[in-house]
Amino acid sequence: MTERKNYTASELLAVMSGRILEDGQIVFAGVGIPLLAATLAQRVHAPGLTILFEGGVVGPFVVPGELPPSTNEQRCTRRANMVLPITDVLLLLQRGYVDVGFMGGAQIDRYGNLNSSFIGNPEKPAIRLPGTGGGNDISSLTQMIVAMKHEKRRFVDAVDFITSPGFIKGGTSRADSGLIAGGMYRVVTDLAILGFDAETKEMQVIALHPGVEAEEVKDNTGFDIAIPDHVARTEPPQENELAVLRDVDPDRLYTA
Amino acid sequence: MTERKNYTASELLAVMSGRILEDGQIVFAGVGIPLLAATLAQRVHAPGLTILFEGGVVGPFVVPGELPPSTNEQRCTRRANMVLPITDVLLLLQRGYVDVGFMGGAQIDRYGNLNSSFIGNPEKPAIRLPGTGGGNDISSLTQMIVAMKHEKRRFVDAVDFITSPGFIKGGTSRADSGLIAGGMYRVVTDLAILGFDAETKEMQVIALHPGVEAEEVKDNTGFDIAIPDHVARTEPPQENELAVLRDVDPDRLYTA
Amino acid sequence: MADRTIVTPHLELRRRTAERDRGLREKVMSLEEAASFVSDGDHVAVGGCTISRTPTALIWALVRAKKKNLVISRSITSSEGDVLLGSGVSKHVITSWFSQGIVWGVSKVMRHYTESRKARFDEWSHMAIGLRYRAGGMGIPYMPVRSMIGSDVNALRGDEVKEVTCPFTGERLMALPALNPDIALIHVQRADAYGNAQLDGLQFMDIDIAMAANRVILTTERIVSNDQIRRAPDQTRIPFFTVDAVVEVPYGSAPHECYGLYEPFFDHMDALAAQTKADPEKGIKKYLDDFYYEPSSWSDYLDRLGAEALIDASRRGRSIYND
Amino acid sequence: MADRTIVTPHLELRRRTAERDRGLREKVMSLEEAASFVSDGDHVAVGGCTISRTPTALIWALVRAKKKNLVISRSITSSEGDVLLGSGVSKHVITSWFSQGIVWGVSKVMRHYTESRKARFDEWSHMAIGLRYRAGGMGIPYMPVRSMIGSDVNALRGDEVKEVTCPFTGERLMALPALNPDIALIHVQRADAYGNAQLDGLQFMDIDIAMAANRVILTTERIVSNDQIRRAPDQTRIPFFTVDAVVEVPYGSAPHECYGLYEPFFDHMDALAAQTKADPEKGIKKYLDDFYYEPSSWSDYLDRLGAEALIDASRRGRSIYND
Repeated sequence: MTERKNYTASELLAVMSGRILEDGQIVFAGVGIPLLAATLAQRVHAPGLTILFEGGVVGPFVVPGELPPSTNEQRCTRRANMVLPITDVLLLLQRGYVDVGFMGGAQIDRYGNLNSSFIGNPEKPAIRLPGTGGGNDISSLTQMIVAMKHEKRRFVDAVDFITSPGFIKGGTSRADSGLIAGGMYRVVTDLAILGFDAETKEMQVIALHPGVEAEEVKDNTGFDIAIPDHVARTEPPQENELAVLRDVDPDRLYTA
Repeated sequence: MTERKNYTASELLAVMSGRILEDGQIVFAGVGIPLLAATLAQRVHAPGLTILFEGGVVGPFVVPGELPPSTNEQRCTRRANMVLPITDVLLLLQRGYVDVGFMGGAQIDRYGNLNSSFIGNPEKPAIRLPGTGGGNDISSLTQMIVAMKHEKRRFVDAVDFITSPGFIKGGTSRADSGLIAGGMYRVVTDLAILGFDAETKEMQVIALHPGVEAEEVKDNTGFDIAIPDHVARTEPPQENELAVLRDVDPDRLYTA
Repeated sequence: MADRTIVTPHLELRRRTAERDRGLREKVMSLEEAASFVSDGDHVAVGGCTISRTPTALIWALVRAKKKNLVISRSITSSEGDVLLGSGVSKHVITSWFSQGIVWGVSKVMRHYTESRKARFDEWSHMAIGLRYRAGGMGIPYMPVRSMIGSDVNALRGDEVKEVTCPFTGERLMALPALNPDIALIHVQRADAYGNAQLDGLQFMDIDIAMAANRVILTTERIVSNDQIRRAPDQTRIPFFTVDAVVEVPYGSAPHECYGLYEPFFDHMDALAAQTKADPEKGIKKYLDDFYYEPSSWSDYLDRLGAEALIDASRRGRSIYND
Repeated sequence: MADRTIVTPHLELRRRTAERDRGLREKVMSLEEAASFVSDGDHVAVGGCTISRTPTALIWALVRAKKKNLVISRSITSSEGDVLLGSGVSKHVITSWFSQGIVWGVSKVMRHYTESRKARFDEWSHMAIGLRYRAGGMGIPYMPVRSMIGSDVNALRGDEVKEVTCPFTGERLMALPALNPDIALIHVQRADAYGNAQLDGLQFMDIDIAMAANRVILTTERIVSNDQIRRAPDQTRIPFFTVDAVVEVPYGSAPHECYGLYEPFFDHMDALAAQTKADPEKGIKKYLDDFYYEPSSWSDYLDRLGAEALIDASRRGRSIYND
């Protein structure tokens, strides 16, 4: 598979994660790749998919070329079914109405914990990041899909700070901590689709994207990651999928 | 004072209780006498008085001749400043925004406890009454004014059932039970204005209405009630007060 | 029945919710089809309050379908409660106040059934009922509250309420158990075919009920397009994914009111009160025969209310917007 | 300062509320008069979210009045947070996310002040902030929640969160402490002279903030008559009795957006981000000089944004209703 790719890494992320979404689901989505992927899913195979935005929006319909820059602005409400206070849209997660939380990630570890708060020691951080936003709530209260670039510095053995809990220390530690619902479901990268071992809750490769070899994933992951010998392969992005992405994001704000 | 009265007992109740309300207060009012009295106060001496209705209404303005039959219907919202869900208007009491709760009473006891649930033993009642509605919340969470007819069967030593707590068993028992705010402030009847002893929390007479003698109050009260030797006297209803009442309730729905 | 009224454990609540089809899909059906979502023994939350926005048509359908042993909850229960007891559909009502309305005095039907212990009337404070639904809608198992303390109302509830201590202030509060009804019946002014509902005027506890319940049946005065809903999404009060059935029922609250559209049918309510005062059991049975069992359809029911009454109630109802 | 962030005991909360003049009265005043309601050291809750319905004009007035040691809380904090740190008005921000906005990357101003420990940024989950305000507005001292468990977000909060057990189900939950700000700053599309506010579109946490705070300063794009409010009382979102000051400030959120009226001033925001990225301290100081200290009035501030930018933002803002 050395043929020239007709899509960017971001488009690959959007297509691969969009395919995981199912018709009829309610998806709590961040802007960027998650929003693009959810919109793609709506237009390709999941017309009954509902998007929720943290700003308080239920079931918006993205207008091509007018992608919102955050989930908390009026553009997010275009052709929405409902607008709610922020706290109430987040409470939908706690009540159990949401099937999937879907966000990007800055740093993730072996057990799917995400860090968006501190690089280095939180007491004296090298970098203070913006923080959790709704990330902690979403990952605490529902099943999660994370879409992110596959880089060694992002895939670490243990995050510096657990902002959004995955499986904490693996095994039953998540439920033991009091988080009785939800958990990390899939991590979608530009190299692979990753899941978590049913028992140990360690991240593992489920499928490799076209043209990607197992070594490439290992090289770009900061911990030992299990890859089955006869690992599955994803289908490359299809023309109709790429066409939708380019229609929705003609300026390539999120897919450059 | 044997002159012929130019007002009914209900009008007397409305006038006397209306006078207790102060400008700028927020009053959680029931229909009937409380609503009439609050409207009277607004038009005579308290233009900045705000009425709240249990159905979720903030600051309505009663249209003469269109008195609402309950606090939960559209007539209650006429010229209101705001409409809220029921739970949220009741939460204003808990938050401390309300100065006075103002309701009628079926049965009251020495410590200002109200019963609107059961006559007789609750396990096998002689009469099942409609219940608390918001009465329990109002009397638990704010200072109370109660307007009711002064009859022996209504003023009892101990109510059969405490629906809306007054001072429970007197003394500090209310606060001891966990009700740290509010409490019974005044009971207004067609005979007198009643208050509560600062220490014992027993009901006592503060003032007698025109033409009423102390004996008449004692005869119509089912427990020993303290009446000061030189008890105060209320001023009779004034023409302007009666005129407002008759304007607001021309059909004498609540003042017959 | 009693176990239907305590707290549903979180994972069980989630399991039930996960099983529901929450996708964007049309769900318009008839009253009879909608009534089939209610199973005997269900906890049914009734929207509206007293004689306002009562889902009368749905109750009418449940009575005609001869449902049994429903546990009914409502903020304040009016004549629809008398109908539910008199028809045998329910023997257990959870509410804060139960009578047709203040102006009609204490309901003889309620008295007849509760005093004879043919039916149970569990009394909670009005805010307690509301906060129980709200906790249920928020996905928490209890809500701390400062009322229903010190009175006999909480004493009578026994283990259904618990005292808790604030871990920050040490204050004593009451814990109210979350209430997640099996099904909610709600009547609104307008909704789309997916179940997005927009309410005018008084909202009562309907939004919390919708969020808390495991199913929602919506009746609506009219079904509007989804496009109309999407042009004013900040007016939507109940989101489609909580709703399982949408039924268009004009005058669906009659003889009670529907804000901005019709006021209560006072003459009808007066006659009902007089009839049940004279003889609670016979009075309500005759009412059920005349208005619930005999009509061939909802339109036939409205015929029995009469065109003059419909016009008068509508004139009064719309007058709220005459200013 | 720290004691400003824990739970106010109920009787103290009530005492403060009882002292407020909650009567129906006019309270229209200037930005400068309104800013005088804020005392040094106050906990100030900021309405809106990120770059939407931010009470920019009030923050502008606070900066110009050289307030000190304000503790700031907000759902999500954007460039107004950089302004509050850079001006020295605040050294303590309580929020769930702090940067100008995703598209502008991590704020260098936030990083500069927090990494050097010149300022404190207390991180809570977004829902936790919201539920803290909500508990405050409900008059309860804590709210049970199922998030902020198991992560380092709660671990870092130490004694500010407590584990509780549900007395009904035995489930473990986190107790979030109620937050009752000393004062809330809220910008709305329209309000009357008494402070009845009607919001269009996204509400964010503004209603809970208004109910929770001990004072509310409202800025509004326009002041409408109380008659207009009373014709649609179901559109009122903030009741007058929570409000202490009303100021009419057109474009009061600029350069952020105000739903239905104007979108963010993106070019202005781009320039601010570029300027603070190059040198956080100097960049924000220059911004403060240019837009906060030098303008002679709010109109002068708007002049500096420029008519073309005002018209462009308005065209985009109103387009939400073009469908």
